[in-house]
Amino acid sequence: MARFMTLHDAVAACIRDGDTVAMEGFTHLIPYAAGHEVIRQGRKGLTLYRMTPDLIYDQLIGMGCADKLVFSWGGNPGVGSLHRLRDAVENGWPHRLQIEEHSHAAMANAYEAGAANLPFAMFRGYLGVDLPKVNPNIKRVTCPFTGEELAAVPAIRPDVGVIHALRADRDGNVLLEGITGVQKETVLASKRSIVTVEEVVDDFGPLNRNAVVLPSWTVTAIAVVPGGAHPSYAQGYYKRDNAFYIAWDEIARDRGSFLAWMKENVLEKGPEAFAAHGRPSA
Amino acid sequence: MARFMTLHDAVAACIRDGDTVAMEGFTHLIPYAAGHEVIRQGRKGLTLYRMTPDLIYDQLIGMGCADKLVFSWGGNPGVGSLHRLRDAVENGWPHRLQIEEHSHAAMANAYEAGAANLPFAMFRGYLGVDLPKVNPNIKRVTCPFTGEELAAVPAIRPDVGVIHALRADRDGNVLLEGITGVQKETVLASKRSIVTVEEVVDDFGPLNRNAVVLPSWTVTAIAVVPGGAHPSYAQGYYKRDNAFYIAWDEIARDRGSFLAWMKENVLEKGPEAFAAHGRPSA
Amino acid sequence: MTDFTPTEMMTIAAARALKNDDVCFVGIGAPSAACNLARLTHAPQITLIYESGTLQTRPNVLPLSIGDGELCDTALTTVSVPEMFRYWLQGGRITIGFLGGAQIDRFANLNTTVVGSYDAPKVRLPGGGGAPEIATNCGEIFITMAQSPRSFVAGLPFVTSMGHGRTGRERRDMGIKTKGPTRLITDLCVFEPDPETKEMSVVSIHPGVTREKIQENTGWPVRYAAEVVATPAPTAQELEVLRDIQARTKKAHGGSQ
Amino acid sequence: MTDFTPTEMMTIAAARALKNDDVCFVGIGAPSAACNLARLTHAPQITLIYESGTLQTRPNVLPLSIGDGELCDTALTTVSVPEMFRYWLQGGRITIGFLGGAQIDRFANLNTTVVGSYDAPKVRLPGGGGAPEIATNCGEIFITMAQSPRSFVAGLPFVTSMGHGRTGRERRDMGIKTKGPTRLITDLCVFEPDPETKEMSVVSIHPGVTREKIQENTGWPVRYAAEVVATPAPTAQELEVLRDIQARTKKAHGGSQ
Repeated sequence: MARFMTLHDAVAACIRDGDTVAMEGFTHLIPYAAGHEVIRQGRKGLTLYRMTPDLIYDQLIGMGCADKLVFSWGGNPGVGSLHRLRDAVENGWPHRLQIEEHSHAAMANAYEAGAANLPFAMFRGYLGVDLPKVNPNIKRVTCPFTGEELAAVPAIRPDVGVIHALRADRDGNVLLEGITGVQKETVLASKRSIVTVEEVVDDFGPLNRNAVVLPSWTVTAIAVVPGGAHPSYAQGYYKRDNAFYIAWDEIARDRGSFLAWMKENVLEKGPEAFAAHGRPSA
Repeated sequence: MARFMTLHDAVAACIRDGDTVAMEGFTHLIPYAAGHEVIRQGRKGLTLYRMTPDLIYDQLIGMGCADKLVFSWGGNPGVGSLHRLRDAVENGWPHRLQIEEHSHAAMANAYEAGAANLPFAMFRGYLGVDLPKVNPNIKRVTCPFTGEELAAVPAIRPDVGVIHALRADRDGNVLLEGITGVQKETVLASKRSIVTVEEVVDDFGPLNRNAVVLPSWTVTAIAVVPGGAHPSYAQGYYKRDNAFYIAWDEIARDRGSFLAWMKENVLEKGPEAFAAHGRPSA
Repeated sequence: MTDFTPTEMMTIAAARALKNDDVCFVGIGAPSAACNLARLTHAPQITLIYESGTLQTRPNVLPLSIGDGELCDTALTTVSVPEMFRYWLQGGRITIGFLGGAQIDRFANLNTTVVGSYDAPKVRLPGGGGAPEIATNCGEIFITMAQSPRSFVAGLPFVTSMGHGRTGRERRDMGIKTKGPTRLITDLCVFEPDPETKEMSVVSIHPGVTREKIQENTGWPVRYAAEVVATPAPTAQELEVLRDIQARTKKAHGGSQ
Repeated sequence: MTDFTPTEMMTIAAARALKNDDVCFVGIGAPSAACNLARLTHAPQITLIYESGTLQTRPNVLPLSIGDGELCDTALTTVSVPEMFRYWLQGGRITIGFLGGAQIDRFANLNTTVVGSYDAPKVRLPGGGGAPEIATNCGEIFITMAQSPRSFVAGLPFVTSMGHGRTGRERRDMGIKTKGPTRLITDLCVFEPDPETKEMSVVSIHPGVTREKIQENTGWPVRYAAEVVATPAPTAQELEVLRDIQARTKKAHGGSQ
């Protein structure tokens, strides 16, 4: 059963130096507060999985938490580059970052295979492209009935999965709605999991058609962090802070301005700072 | 885009002698009205796919529509045997029925693979059991990363998928709620599809968390048949007719009583007869 | 309390084997009665999962089938059947798989497929359904079946789902990490696998049952554990709750609507 | 109508290529603007799908990212990302995949991965995202990109997603049944593959653009189809609808909340 904890304690209990960690959320519900807590606690040597690294991994990489990144699209959506990711790959700052690169289809299937406890995922893909030449974790498997060859990648089974969800109930069941990405798969594929939520409710109430519920017994720790997905968004709570995504381009372009921003907004703050971005109280 | 048709026309347009046909519905939403229409139109030589043949395939098999059955559990749930299925397998009446037998996991994965346009499905299964000795469509595939062997079965890609759903909207989008089984996969895996529905509505309105929506452009034909899942059930419309499931045991045990029942209740009736089992009008 | 049937004793003994924090994949029939009895008595938080996709369900009457509306109405959530088999069963989320069957052998392999030869069967049974993969993907397996010479047989004509294999060594040889059948609860007694040979051995005998009666209803020479205890008789509360739910169930399933 | 920018002409020409019954997998940026312009003008029933899982969405403002809330709020339904890639893209449900890229070659292969060597890149680009599988699983591919000597290059340092392959024969040789890039819409002209060689060839030139200008902005010797037509200038209605949605978009994305 999931335990309710402070975000500090949840990160301290679940994430160790050197772990493989997946923080997921596809534009929607990106677990920024948890990412900041990992930075504050100074984790090192992490292997970070995420389809779209987004600003959250730009921050973790720029602060030196990661040794390796496994990803499929590394940009600032609609804006441009992730400058800290690029600086690590192009210039080795703050240190050399190993990368393992896939397509979205490969990573989505690999999370699905992880949740399904399979050793690998197969799909129709990686045809006529150069990625298999630079990524030894892309292989082929042959259909035993038709002889057709399909792409194969290892399943993703992280030590820790981290997501942000809308609500938990008092039993620790977790609700996601809207664009749910690969979050359910991330939790189910991971040995341990941390879920930050906007709020705890007595009852989930009426739910949208594509709501996703994670039973309490699939989750390790739940931390209540209102606004914890900012600058991404939480459907029904607050909108995506597109202006911040645009502003990040300037902040992150320069090492100095990046470090100054991180000091002021992450190292010297706590999870409660996110509440300012959450849904205004009634 | 889906076309609204009478059930007669939908079956006439979509199902031909010798087709592979999957009529799905996991206890809930079994497309009985469509099955009866296939019997009335005298289709022959069908290969029938269904995880749990249930009474609907007992009827089709007993009336001689099927040459082959692919299935994973062939009983009358909570009651006992499917006597027409047994009579076909044990005694070749009304003619010899070829069977291809799987486990639920195999068939569920095979529908999933069909919907995903894969040639085969893989899963952890069929260990230490005798089914692979009698079913050549169970093979093994080796993980190219770990060397582990997994079970493999061909994807299910029927000529026609037939399901019963709760509602369609006027654009032909289709809604399922409750226990949705493998119905979405059945439609997506099939070349053509027939969906019978309880009613057509302007708007789906508020939906449950696990609602499944099939866009109009994934469906070939929609026929409005209130009560069309009887004696199975339609969540929110009518309950499972457990008494009929129990009564079927007696009806189907004897060839004569079976044929008499089919004549009176199927051959001499039309889809409108199901309305008596639908939701009472307000 | 002596006023109970062997079937009631079996269901109650099976229910007692379940714990509050178990996540249980429930087969229809006797397993379903036992799991819900446990939920309504000593294990109110037990998580019950049916292969129709209903997660954490709390039915008020026993389902006739694996996919009754009652299961969905009272579930935390309901997932598709492919997801149930992929993420939940194969995903390793289930601690206990609860099975029944038509025939069982001394290593708790089950047959629900055919009596006679597969191609020309004497009796065609329903087949495996979820059982083959439940048997190897759940943490451990409980089985509940009434004993008779026709159901407890020396050799199975067909292995539908693996218990401890034809020799008791198959699971280990195949590298399967789950435990397989750890308990077999009948209307006469409770079996557990011998730690060495994996042969199912009697560990507990129900009230009023003799060793002779167990042997008469078992198609192989019955082995007994070093220490065999007496199964406590059903308590008044256990019987009352079981009979209540069965009465509710009978009422609910009796009438066509 | 002469008062329009080359980018507007590009978006409008791309929108015109779409039909009412297309099921379109939409990339972010120029493809998204073109697809929504088509929806708001001549193709009101076009089905737009974004890789975030939003099926049949009708955004009122253009999304900044592939997963904006606007996409979900206005969709028929939203599915998980694994389902999107398995059932919908790989499932063969998409008629048109609409891509952009950083670099393209004469066979419409795209690079969005690196400039320079992969291990020590001069410029690290975002990577493939959905493109590698969009390129082979959709019925056909439209590409829209502004032309420049740096983006339209003779040789790609890295093939992120396949067009017609390095030689134009790869798709056929691999047995791929989808058509690949059938249209490349730029700010200067429209290319289509030569029926024989599959080299992208100009079929339509935008108003005011010369062949010299096209060549100056293309890193290989440009080929022209036997018949080259003039792209009709944007209509007043096309421009009005495009500018309206871009104004709404700018307003919606401008302010932090």
